[in-house]
Amino acid sequence: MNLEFSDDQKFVQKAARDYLAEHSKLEVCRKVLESGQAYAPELWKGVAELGWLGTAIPEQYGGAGLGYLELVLIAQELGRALAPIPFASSVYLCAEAILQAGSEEQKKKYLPRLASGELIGTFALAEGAGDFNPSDTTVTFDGKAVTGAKFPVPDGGAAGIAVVVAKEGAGVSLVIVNLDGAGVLRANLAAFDPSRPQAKLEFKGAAGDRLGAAGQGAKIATAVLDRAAVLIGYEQIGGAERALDATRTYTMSRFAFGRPIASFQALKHRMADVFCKVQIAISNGYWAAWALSNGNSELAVAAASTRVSASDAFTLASEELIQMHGGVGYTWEYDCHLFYRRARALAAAIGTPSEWRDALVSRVDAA
Amino acid sequence: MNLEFSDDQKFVQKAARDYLAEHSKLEVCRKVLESGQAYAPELWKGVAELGWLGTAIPEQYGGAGLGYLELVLIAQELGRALAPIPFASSVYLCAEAILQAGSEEQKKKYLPRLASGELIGTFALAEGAGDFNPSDTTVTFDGKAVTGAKFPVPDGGAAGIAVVVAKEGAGVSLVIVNLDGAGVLRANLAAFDPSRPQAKLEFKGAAGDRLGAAGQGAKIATAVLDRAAVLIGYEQIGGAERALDATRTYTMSRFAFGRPIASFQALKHRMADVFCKVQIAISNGYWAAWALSNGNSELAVAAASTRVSASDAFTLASEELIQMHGGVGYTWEYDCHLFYRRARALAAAIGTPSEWRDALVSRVDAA
Amino acid sequence: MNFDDTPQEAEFRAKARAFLDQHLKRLDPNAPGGDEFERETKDDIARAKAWQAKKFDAGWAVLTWPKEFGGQGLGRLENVIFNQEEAKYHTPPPIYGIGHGMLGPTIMAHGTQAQKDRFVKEMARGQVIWCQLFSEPAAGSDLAGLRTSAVRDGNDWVINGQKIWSTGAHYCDWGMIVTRHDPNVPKHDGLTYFIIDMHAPGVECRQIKQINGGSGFNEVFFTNARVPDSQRVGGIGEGWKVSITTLMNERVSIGAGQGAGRVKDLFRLAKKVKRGGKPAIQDSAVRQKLADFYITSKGLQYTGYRTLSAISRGATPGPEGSIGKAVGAPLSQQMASFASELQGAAGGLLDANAAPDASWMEGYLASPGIRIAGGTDEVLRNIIAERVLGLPAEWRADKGIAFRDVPTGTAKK
Amino acid sequence: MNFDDTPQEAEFRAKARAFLDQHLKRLDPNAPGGDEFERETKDDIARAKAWQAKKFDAGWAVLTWPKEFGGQGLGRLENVIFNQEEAKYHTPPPIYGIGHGMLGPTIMAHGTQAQKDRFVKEMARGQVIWCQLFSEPAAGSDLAGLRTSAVRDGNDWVINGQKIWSTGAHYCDWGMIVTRHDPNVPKHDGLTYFIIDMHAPGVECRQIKQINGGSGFNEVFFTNARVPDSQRVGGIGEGWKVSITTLMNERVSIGAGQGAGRVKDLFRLAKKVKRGGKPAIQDSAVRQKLADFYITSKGLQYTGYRTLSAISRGATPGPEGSIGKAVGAPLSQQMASFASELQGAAGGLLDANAAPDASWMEGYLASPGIRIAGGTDEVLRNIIAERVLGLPAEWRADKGIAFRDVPTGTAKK
Repeated sequence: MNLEFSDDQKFVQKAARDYLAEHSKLEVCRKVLESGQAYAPELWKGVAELGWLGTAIPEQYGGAGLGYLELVLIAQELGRALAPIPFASSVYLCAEAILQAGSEEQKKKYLPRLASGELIGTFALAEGAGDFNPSDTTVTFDGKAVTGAKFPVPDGGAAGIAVVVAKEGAGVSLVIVNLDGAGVLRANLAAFDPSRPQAKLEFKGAAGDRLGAAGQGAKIATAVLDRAAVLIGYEQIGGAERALDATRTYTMSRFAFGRPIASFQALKHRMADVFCKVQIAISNGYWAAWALSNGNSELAVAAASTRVSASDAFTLASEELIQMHGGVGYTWEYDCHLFYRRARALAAAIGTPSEWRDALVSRVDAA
Repeated sequence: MNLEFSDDQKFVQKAARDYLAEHSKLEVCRKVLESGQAYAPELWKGVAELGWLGTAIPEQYGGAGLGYLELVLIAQELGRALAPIPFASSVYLCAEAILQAGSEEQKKKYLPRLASGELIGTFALAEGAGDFNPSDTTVTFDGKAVTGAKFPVPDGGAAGIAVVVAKEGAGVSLVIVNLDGAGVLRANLAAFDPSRPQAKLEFKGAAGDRLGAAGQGAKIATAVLDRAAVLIGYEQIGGAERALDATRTYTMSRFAFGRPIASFQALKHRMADVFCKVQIAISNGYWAAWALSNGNSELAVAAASTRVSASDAFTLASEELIQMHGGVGYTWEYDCHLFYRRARALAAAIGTPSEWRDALVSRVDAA
Repeated sequence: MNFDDTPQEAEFRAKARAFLDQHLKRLDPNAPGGDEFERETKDDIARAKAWQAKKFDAGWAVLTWPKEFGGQGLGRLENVIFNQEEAKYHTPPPIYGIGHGMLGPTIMAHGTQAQKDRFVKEMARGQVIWCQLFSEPAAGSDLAGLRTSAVRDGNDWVINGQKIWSTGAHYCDWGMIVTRHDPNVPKHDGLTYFIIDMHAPGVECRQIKQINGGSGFNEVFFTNARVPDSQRVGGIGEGWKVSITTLMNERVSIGAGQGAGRVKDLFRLAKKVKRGGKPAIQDSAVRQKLADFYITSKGLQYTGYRTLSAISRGATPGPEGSIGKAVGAPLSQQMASFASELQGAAGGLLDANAAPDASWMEGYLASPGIRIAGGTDEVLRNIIAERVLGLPAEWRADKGIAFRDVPTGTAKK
Repeated sequence: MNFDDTPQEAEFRAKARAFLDQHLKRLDPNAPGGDEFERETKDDIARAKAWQAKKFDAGWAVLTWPKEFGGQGLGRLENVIFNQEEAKYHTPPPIYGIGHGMLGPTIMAHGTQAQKDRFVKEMARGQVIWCQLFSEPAAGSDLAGLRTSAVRDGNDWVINGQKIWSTGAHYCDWGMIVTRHDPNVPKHDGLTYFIIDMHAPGVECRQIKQINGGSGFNEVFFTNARVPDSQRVGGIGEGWKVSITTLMNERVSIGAGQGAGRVKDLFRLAKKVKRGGKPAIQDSAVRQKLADFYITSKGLQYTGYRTLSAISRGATPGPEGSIGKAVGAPLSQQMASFASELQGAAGGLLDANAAPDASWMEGYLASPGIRIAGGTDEVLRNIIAERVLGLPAEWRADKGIAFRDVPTGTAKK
């Protein structure tokens, strides 16, 4: 048993943290949030040049051929920096789907461009409100064309391709759609976290290229979402760690009644509770990262555990971040709300924690 | 609008509190708990002589002909005193069932003896574990005799009669059974709170006297349980108030690090949270007591609200009572566990809070 | 014990409704409420003033105030009944809460006869609007730590410093401000309270943008702003005592204000969205949450009524009023969070056209402010612990020493 | 990163299992575990000693201790592997945790060579049993507030006072005690640490009955009990430093100990009992709870393993170990409470014949002790806040003053 990342992996993380500390300051996130930009292009270009987009993509498809233990640590740093780029949509979801289910030809066609960042991909799953089961999809694929609407789709405005969950005959298939092609209407939606934009995609007979076997879509989607749950979980962990750190720093410097407010026991105990929640998430994350990196069957349970604990940790940490800042924490000017927005956005992505809890019980019970 | 009890009602409460402070000290509860007695006979005799058992029973049936606003306040004091007597089983459940559904003859036959305390009654609903829906009963009534087992039955060892929920043909009926008669086997069960004993009743063709119309049992039982939920809720409120008060008193006198531990903010905030929970329960209790006393249709929702909030308040208050006492709170010698036991026992009675939450949503939705 | 109106109350309610029917349009009871942004346009303010004048002239304004001050000398109960009814109609944004709920009563309690005559009745009719100038960047929960200075100069006082979180200051005509006239005595002893003209030279408002995009609060800067001594409320050094009156009234209005919240809307949402293929309201986990929210909300509502009922029988409003906000504020965040999650992926949107009910996500953005403004969760728990339960006060590093010597940590920064 | 055994670890695990198979009966993996009462009969103790001797003689005792002290000089990892395997068998009650986990390491760290030679190896074989004598009625969370006095008399020290919460003291042969040799200096400076013979005159044990009926703890009274100075551990006045060593080891053992808890049993129960006519595990609300319990338990288990993994690579056990108990102790109460409610009316019983799984109600009675013993929830949160997050320490009313002058409130009582 060895529950530590290797020195090489820690080096990758350190490098990522240093790079983002310089090139993804919170002003960068705020600029996207306030300007309505789709993402921060310089930062996207930067991480692409560093090869982060292809971290887990094999070299023959233009990737770095590193592994998921490296990718999760990069994800943790992107989360810590609240990086305003379509990394999750393009790498954890779209590229992973193609890696998992793509034909050799599809891999050759898409992965190099996704790895280089010239192409941005996303994953079109949800269809409006409530929980969503792929087999409930009302979007159809007739073998050639896709028809129907998907929303919200993360980075649906910026993406060049989307992997779409659609009905094909009686079953469900995944279909790659070129979003710049004919028969695709896009509309940006007002997002809770404008630094991670959402869009509505309407397909009116848009040309589609099936990904994986017909009728296997639900199965593949589940596998892809499990993998994304781990990677997004690490982004949430990074965000939660930073939110707690910012809470700590502020409460130590803010004085009331002649004392730093961090010396008030009620706040101390609540910060301790946040710390514990973050540690629980990290430990589940280690488990899931290991299972992801070596294809262990425990991934199904570990991914759900990570998804839930990381969502809870980031949500609590961001709520306490504002609360312990008091009035200024509620101002647009301070950065607290950037964390609060990101926490909600990530908790709403790829299925809510409640859905994952429910799934976890079935998976544990089946194991 | 007037959300206050009348001076007369407050006088009844004050008298009850004073009497119990003298005759139902915690030693009385402890004695029953440690001795395996069914209840404290002197105390039972005393409250009977004071007419409490008949508080809400009309005078023509030997009651005091007061109302439910008086009865809830007596219940609150019995709860505060952790009185070790079968008051709830005999008064809130058995007598209420007969009042609600009994024939004139049955009322004449049973109510005076229940009011005088010479007869102890109970209500036999549960059949083992899990939640319980009257229509799931496996106990049968053929119009004359009752067959099957009920457990746990509160005060099933001490009671002279039980109102039994049983299948009659396709429907469910309530049946009064003389527990001292032939065909009744009783076995005491080890209770979480031995000051409120539980028993298993086995009926082997025991003679039964139907209460209310055949097939109306489920409907009547629901009405009886709603009323009992309010009255037991007031016992829980009384217990919670005292638990908080004892926590307050102890933490003010216990010193650590040169300060009373009540001056540590983490404990202060948690005691404030307990106080708020108790107040929420009290406010719901007022609502339910009013609805109960004037037969208002809001009783269905108000009773469920009281049942849940009072259970939660007493549970939290009793857990914090032990926790804030530290080590001594975990000793048999200290009285903390008497509250902890009673809180669990009352929460497990007449349906769990979870069941009542579920019922509340249906009722609100229907309203 | 009676949760229904007495005949007199019912009659009063009917009269109120009759008046409101004449002038306002009823709300659709089935339309979700939603948390409003604090964005009062000039036009909103004008409409609010017009409506207040109508109420005043018809005898429906500041009902609890004495007749001499333009009120009706009615009890808090009648006031609540009127508010309950008014809440069923489309009205301009409420901009008089602070003036009528807190500042007016403070002047009535501590002001000179001249101040009462000059200001209170005018305030009642609402053609001039008042704001509160208490909090400062370095004095929030620790209000008495405020630094805005007042220096005597002849018959005037010269005010310098900065206030923050002043609701509506940017459209207000008058403000009530607590200042420090003497930093050389312990902090509570060096405070003095004034009425200040918001249009006076040296008074500058800057709206604060909130995380939800609203900007109901202001920073207010004072640069040699002059206030005549005749506008001093209470004695020199009595500023803390006077402020307490203001804050106690705040607690009462808030305490009564919170409550049932938006539970109805939440049930409505749970019927609209699906969980596991069925309407979410049929999902057992959702039902457990709905029940808890309902029960807590009802409990808060009736806790407020209990206080009210006691007050209407002559009891003085006590610290119990804090329960409403102590529980209600976090509850509003928990409900908004739950309702957002109920909407699944759409819970990550603020888009009314794409989400079943985006007002919940707006509410999730607004709720942190509710937990902070007008007394943080922490302050309210301290009040309940110390003033209701009588637990020992927190140790004080600033006790009995001159304000100027109180540690501020600025050295550390 | 590897959650599986390395080949060496797997081999070690196999060897351990082979040894255990020879001597013990395997537990039925599907039988619910249940919280055991602390009721060690004379017979239990005898069996425990016999088993410990067997382990010692076969080289499976105190694996992490150096060979010279009867250990095997193995790492914590091997130790955990052995414990994991041993936990799968029927064993006598564990009575060596304190001696082997805390006291032995303390002697090894601070004892004289003579003390090490005399006591440590003997302790390893477990034919004599050791207890810890730290807490006092007026010194629980505030351990350094202890009052039991030690007065020098020739080559002896004379001990007077009372200790409490001493696990197993009634069947122990030796104890390690912290005393106050000087009340005239600040409280941490006046403490001295000794090894004491529990059979010596003037030492009297009285078992404490717990709320769950168990009585594993004792009050221990000292009346002019004499201890030779040769049994002093560490210097005069170094008692606090030595105690910290003991307590740090406690934290590590507990930290690793907590974790996965009884989640499996909870799933089992949820299949057995019904909710709404179906097995409770199919109920959405039940599933949400099961998931949270599972996730927190797994998170704690792996948090313990992370610490372990770091230690096995040479890191020194830090305050992070507190997470296991800070989260695990309340979790055990929440799980027991939930499992009791799952059993409906039967959740009000302690009757194994009438309830589907009465061990949960037993557990609900035991769990308050878990939240208190060996560091309360509050102490652990303070440790995390101050020692992990580096937040400022609580203000201290007892700082820098002679112990005898520290306020005790006894006047108030």
